[in-house]
Amino acid sequence: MERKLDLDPGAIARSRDAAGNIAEEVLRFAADRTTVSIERAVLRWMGVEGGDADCIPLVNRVVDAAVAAGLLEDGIALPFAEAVRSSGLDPSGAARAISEGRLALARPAPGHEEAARAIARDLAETGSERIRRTNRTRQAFLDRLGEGPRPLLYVIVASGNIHEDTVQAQVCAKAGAQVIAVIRSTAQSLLDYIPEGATTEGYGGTYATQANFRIMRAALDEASEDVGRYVRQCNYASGLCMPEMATLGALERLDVMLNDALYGILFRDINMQRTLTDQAFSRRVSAAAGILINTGEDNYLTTADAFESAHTVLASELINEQIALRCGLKPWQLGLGHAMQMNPFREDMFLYEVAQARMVREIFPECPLKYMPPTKYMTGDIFRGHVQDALFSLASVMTGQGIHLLGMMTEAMHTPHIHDRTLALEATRMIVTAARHLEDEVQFKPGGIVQTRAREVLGRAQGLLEQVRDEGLFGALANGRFADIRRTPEGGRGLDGVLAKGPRYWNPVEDALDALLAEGAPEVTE
Amino acid sequence: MERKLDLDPGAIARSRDAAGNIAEEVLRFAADRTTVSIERAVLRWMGVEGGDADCIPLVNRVVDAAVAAGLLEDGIALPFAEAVRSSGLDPSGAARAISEGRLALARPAPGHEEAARAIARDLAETGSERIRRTNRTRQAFLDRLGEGPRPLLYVIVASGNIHEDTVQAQVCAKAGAQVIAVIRSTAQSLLDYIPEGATTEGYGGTYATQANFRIMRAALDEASEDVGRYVRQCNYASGLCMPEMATLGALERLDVMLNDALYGILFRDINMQRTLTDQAFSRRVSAAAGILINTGEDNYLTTADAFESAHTVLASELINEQIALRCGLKPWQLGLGHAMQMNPFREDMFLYEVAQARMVREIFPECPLKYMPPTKYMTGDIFRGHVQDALFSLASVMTGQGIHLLGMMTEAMHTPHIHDRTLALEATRMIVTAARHLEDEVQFKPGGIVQTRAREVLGRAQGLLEQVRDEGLFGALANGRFADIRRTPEGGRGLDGVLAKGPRYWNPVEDALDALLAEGAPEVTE
Amino acid sequence: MSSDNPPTRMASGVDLHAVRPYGDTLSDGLVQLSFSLPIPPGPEAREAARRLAAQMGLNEPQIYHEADLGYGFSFWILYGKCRFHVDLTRIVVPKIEAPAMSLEEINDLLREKAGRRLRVVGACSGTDAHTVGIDAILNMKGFAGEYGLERYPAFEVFNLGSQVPNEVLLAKVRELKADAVLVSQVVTQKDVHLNNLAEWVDMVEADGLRNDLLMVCGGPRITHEVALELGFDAGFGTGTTPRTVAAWIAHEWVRRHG
Amino acid sequence: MSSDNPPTRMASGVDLHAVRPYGDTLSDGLVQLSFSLPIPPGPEAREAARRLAAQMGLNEPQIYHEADLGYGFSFWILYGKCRFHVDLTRIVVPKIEAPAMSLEEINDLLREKAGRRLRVVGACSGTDAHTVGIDAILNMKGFAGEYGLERYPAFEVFNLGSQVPNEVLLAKVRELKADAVLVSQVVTQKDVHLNNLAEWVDMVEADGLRNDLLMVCGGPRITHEVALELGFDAGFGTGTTPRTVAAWIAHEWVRRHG
Ligand code: B12
Ligand code: B12
Ligand SMILES: Cc1ncc(COP(=O)(O)O)c(C=O)c1O
Ligand SMILES: Cc1ncc(COP(=O)(O)O)c(C=O)c1O
Repeated sequence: MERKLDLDPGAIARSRDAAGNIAEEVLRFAADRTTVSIERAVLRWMGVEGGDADCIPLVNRVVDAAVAAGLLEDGIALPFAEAVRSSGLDPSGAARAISEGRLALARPAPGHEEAARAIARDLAETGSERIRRTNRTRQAFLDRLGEGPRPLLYVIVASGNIHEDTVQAQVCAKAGAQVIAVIRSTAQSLLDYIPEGATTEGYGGTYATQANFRIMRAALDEASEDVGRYVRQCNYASGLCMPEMATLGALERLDVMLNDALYGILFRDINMQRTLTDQAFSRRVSAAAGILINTGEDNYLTTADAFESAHTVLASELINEQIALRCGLKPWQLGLGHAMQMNPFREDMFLYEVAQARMVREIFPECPLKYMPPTKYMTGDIFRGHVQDALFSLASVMTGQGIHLLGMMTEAMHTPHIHDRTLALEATRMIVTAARHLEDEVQFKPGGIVQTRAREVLGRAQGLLEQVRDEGLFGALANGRFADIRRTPEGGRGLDGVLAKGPRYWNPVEDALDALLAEGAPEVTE
Repeated sequence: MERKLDLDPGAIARSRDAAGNIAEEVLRFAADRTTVSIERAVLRWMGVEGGDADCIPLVNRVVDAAVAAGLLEDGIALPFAEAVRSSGLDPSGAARAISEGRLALARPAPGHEEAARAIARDLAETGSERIRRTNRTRQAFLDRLGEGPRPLLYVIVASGNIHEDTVQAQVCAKAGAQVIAVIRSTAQSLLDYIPEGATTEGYGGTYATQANFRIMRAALDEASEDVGRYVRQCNYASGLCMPEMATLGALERLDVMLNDALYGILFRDINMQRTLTDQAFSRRVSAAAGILINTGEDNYLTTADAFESAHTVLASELINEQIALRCGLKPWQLGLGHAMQMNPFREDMFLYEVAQARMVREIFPECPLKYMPPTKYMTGDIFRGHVQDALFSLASVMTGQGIHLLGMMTEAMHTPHIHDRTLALEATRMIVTAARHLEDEVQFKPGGIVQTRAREVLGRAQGLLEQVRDEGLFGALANGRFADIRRTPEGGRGLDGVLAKGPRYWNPVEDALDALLAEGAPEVTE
Repeated sequence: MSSDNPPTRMASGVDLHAVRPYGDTLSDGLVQLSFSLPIPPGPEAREAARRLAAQMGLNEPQIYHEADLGYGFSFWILYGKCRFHVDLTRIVVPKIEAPAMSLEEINDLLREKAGRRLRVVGACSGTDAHTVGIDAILNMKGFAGEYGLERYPAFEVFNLGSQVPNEVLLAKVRELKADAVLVSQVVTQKDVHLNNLAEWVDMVEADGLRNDLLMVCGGPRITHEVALELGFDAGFGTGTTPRTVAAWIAHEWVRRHG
Repeated sequence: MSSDNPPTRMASGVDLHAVRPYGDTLSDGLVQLSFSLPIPPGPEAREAARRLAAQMGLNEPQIYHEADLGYGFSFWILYGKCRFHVDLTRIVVPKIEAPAMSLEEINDLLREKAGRRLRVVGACSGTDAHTVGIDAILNMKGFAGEYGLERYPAFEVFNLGSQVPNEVLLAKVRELKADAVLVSQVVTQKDVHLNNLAEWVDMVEADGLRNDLLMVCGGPRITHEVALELGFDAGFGTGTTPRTVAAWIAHEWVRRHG
């Protein structure tokens, strides 16, 4: 990566160092804990699918039963495996039996413990095998079809109805989209369960369910063949069910997952202990499944000012990077988020935005990054909005971004109409082509506005990281260091789902993850 | 002007040299000739206004009478002054009398010749005085209000109805326009007279008439006060009445005039002898009146390919510059035309366009230049079009253009609707602000795509100019060197209006122009 | 046109009894239109697009752009001359009735008439997490250069934040003895905001609190008219500034209790 | 939908008897609209804009953008749900009848059936100077990768260039004994193209030449239907390529004379 900004390598190293310390503290905290959602994810990994008569997922029924029986602090795997062993049922059958009260959860009697553990390990291995297969399928698609040039063009669908979403996703694929994200319904991240089945009624998005994942995957596989290019599927490993979402993503061949505890803490008021613990597990799952994750720093600039707070984005990205690497994710899997969110009428804002975008690029040269379009200053003036998005596209190609989320001219109005995305994709493709080698061609005046701005932001990020290291991440969040929002360690939703691991805690899926990660996650390449 | 392209100064000098030779030959040709329109312009300068009962302009009636009487080759001034002298009427009265057959045109008898010449000189001086006054009024406006930063934002109005045009012009002024051009009705440039009075029925534009000039001037003066900024008025000194248009522009305080014989030859099939002769006179008028002229090289790229033919634009600009300077125009008065007309889907087209735009800027550092938006590849897709125009605006501010003609998203459809211009102005102002110092900030990779392209175009322009010098401009036009269009010296409209000057040719307006130019044209500054 | 919104200037020649869209000539009726159709492009689809435009009252509908979106969909951009007009002189619009007052005037008015701080509860209710709008009205920092209600000594503000279920909101309103409740709704897909707001009004009425409360809602798709229809006392849309809301609350409270 | 333009694929669930605009849900009817009004913005103007949209058949018209253009004008962007639909099964569109033929096939056909070169006269008529379109059809170089008619041995082409008055064109057509006349019209403001084309047809008919001539027109605002209405034999719009025109001339000439 050509160094165009004359950034101080020492400042980068010191910032990364501080972020590393912060990450370690967070992961130490998480290592001692488990959550209801992690344990449900373990069950999903081990093959439990489906819901009860009231559509409550079986994994919830089982984990609730374990909580009621005081068993969860030692992990769900062993009591559940014992239930499978004793009943002779398959995992879903056993789970159903438990949920219907026909089968009780209990620690295995000493004589059965080894057999139960073996079953648990087998089931975990079945999950691993499924994930290995999924990874191979993806790799085969990429080998055969490729996925087109960078930046990857990323659009969202969000009709609320999975069947409308698939149509629209295919239309996007034809127009050039390379990543299709299905936005979730407004309420979903606060649900402590994943709904079951194909859904047609969401608000501001479509429920993420295992069935919906499959339906969309099939539609995108079909579109991939039509357009001769593998089209990636994206969803959210966030909210109260983060670990389960990551697991479903791994099983159902999602390619990209938004995954960022900080987003949930700040923007969904999810308890930080809960979601940081969930995140550690989730990231290991994504690491093993060759899933690219996206972080949510772009969101900070929707509440805080993009000029004043640019350094908070960088600081958070470094923390996210350090956590992710320690969870086994590789740099190519880190779609760290940032965004072009300055007031478009601010003098020289284009220069500042270019400075910031290029700065992130140079600080994370091996990460694809996820560059988010203007949303905050978009208005009902669709014509002006289309131009704001054009400037964004130009900034993106000029600074060599890896993942380019398309701006919609109707951003301030509604989740996109079918042609909104096509128009956005056409405009972006035109700009990206017209300015193909602009990144290579353009240099910035030494000591000019761009270089100065980049250096300033880096300097402030370093300062902030050193402060956060001192306060601890929990303290920093309580002090409103990010997005101008304050959250306390005990506040927010989901704290009751966090458990300190008991002395006998055992989780074979963790071991399976270790094994998968030791095999080396597949490098997803063309 | 910072040199960002590493252009070869020798190549520039040699090109300018060849252009100078070409210009001299053209001006030598013109110096020996007059045209019906030049002579009508002389009458207008001398104060003749109005039309006959059939709305035929009196200046046409008088010149036609002179032609019929075999008097024109010696110039209209003397016989006309004699008519004024003998009748005791004012210029318009005398012209009316001539047109009604009540007064004959004739050479003055020897005894009256001096008196007639004195009258002619007086009338010419009255014209000069009016132009001096007009120049002072403009300068007073600029001193008091200024006209805002460069690039000057330039829009067209073209409803066909002068009264709708004024409303729309004022709306543009509010939205930030700094130059308002009234496009002429499709048929007008082929008319060998200027219609009379306020007009409400034009096609693709509004007739340019003296009354319409005044009506628009009043509306723009009002708007200038409203917005606290002097708003320039623009029209066309082109077509068969080029010299008269230039004269009316000078008298009615137009600030900018499109004036380019090559445009008329190539795109209106006007005879080259006629219009190059007309142009020499017209440019002297504009020079004296502090009018900024715009040339029409941008049009070449509507018929020829913008990548292949970029050098023809540069070559023609150098010829136009050399002719203009020799007619007394100062560099600040030369809004040489160029345009962004490449296929928007061509890879790296933005880089090529930036190269070309910057190249022109560096070759004509003191000229404001007139940068024209994409028109050729605009389609009915207004959303895409708006983005093409955004790229254009960015190229403009990135390369430091002086006059920026606004692209309209509805370019492929209709002359602009009232909000089309406001939307374009708002988008452009946003971009120009957001990228205010981009020109200063950006440097191009040495030997990269941009520099290489610029040097290539300059090289080819030099080659073409040397070829045109050898062929002569007439020959080059016959050989289709510009815009892929061939025109012969005898072809096209208006040749019958060209006369070799007689041995006794006399034109006091030429002397008045010499005097005005010797005084020094007012430098129009804030 | 009612007199409290005098036009800065009227275009000349306009017949206010028959106002029509304007392209470049008075009353030419020109409008631009775009939409997608769930049919592929082609001559018949073209005719279908034109007929739709014709049904919408466009004379001489012109198709300027036709695009194949793929998978059986097409996109259309049209222009035409709208044959309808509106009689502006007959339009009467309900408006928020509150004089423009400064921060000081509002405080003074309430100090005099109420003699205590009004208790204002705000929330982004239901599943909506878009707090920027309600924060803009309530937070000290304010919006567009105006301080928010927290800055007014006359108000005691309780900002409950995002995703507040109506039940929780109602309990809080009771507990805090609110004088005014400000509810924000930003997500509007499938009219989720209308349903949520209607439910809120029903709950407050069922609870017998309606008469003691100034009920306000806001958000980018809210208009005063919509708010009135839903049973609120006032509604505020895009671009609302805190002072407008403060003035309305003060004025309306005084009108009711003063 | 007539069969010679089969959709590549139909979206599922679409009722061809009632096709409606599509935003993000089948039959939601969503359309986008923009226009200016010759009145300043404000609550009454807002209501006027909404009423216009309602008259145009938009349910729940939403104003998303309202701008003051100044000098008494305002600009509006709206979305709404169109309550109209179109019965696609009842649409029958007149189409240019000509098989797709290659350059060679066209030449072969005419060599066999006409035994001579057809004389084709082209012009950009009236005051129109936009020759790029007619040149694209006639010039050797052609358009969009296809050669123009000059390249066809089967045609003898006379391109008269721009701004050719109808009188001059008629004289030329007589003089050259043209088999086909191709007229281009690009400027369309105030329907100048329609007037000019109608005049042309009248002149040709008055002159008694009509039956000997294939009369063709083209330009960005020309459709085959408009051309037929004006009395031409065919009309070609945006994106026409030379081969389509050549094929039509050959096919039609043979149909009449063969
Ligand atoms: C910022 C933002 C977010 C942030 C919110 C952060 C936060 N803490 O508020 C984040 C990133 C979290 C977010 C998330 C989502 N968002 Co969001 N978001 C936006 C965005 C970009 C800006 C909104 C904003 O802040 N506007 C600025 C404020 C000042 O304006 P305002 O809200 O209109 O408020 C003013 C007035 O309306 C009024 N007002 C507002 N409320 C009230 C209340 C009262 C009482 C009064 C008097 C006045 C008043 O006064 C304010 C000042 O003038 C918009 C797009 C856009 N440009 O509008 C999308 C948008 C609102 N989001 C949208 C969606 C769908 C979502 C998600 C649901 C997506 C998903 N499925 O994950 C999520 C989930 C959020 C949820 N559960 O509600 C959609 C809504 C579509 C629709 N119409 O239904 C939008 C329009 C984007 C889009 N085109 O898809 N979003
Ligand atoms: C190039 C151009 C010019 C050039 C023309 C050069 C030349 N020698 O042709 C110049 C610079 C001279 C010019 C001048 C003017 N122009 Co002009 N010009 C354009 C422009 C940018 C492109 C037109 C073009 O070349 N299109 C490409 C060709 C290939 O497309 P086409 O013409 O549609 O042709 C295709 C089909 O329609 C069809 N076809 C066309 N004709 C025929 C004929 C037959 C028989 C057949 C079978 C098919 C056929 O086949 C072609 C190939 O597919 C358009 C804007 C735009 N982007 O469309 C404005 C535009 C057409 N011009 C316009 C105007 C107003 C003018 C002027 C009148 C302005 C003025 N008052 O000075 C002048 C005067 C010209 C005149 N008297 O006609 C307006 C017309 C508005 C309207 N709808 O009435 C436009 C739309 C710009 C605008 N928005 O204002 N122009
Ligand atoms: C990192 C991240 N996670 C999650 C979400 C979406 O929120 P949820 O799906 O939890 O409602 C976003 C929203 O853009 C995000 O940026
Ligand atoms: C230099 C120049 N002169 C004249 C015109 C307009 O032509 P006319 O007014 O002669 O019809 C143009 C058109 O853009 C032009 O560029």
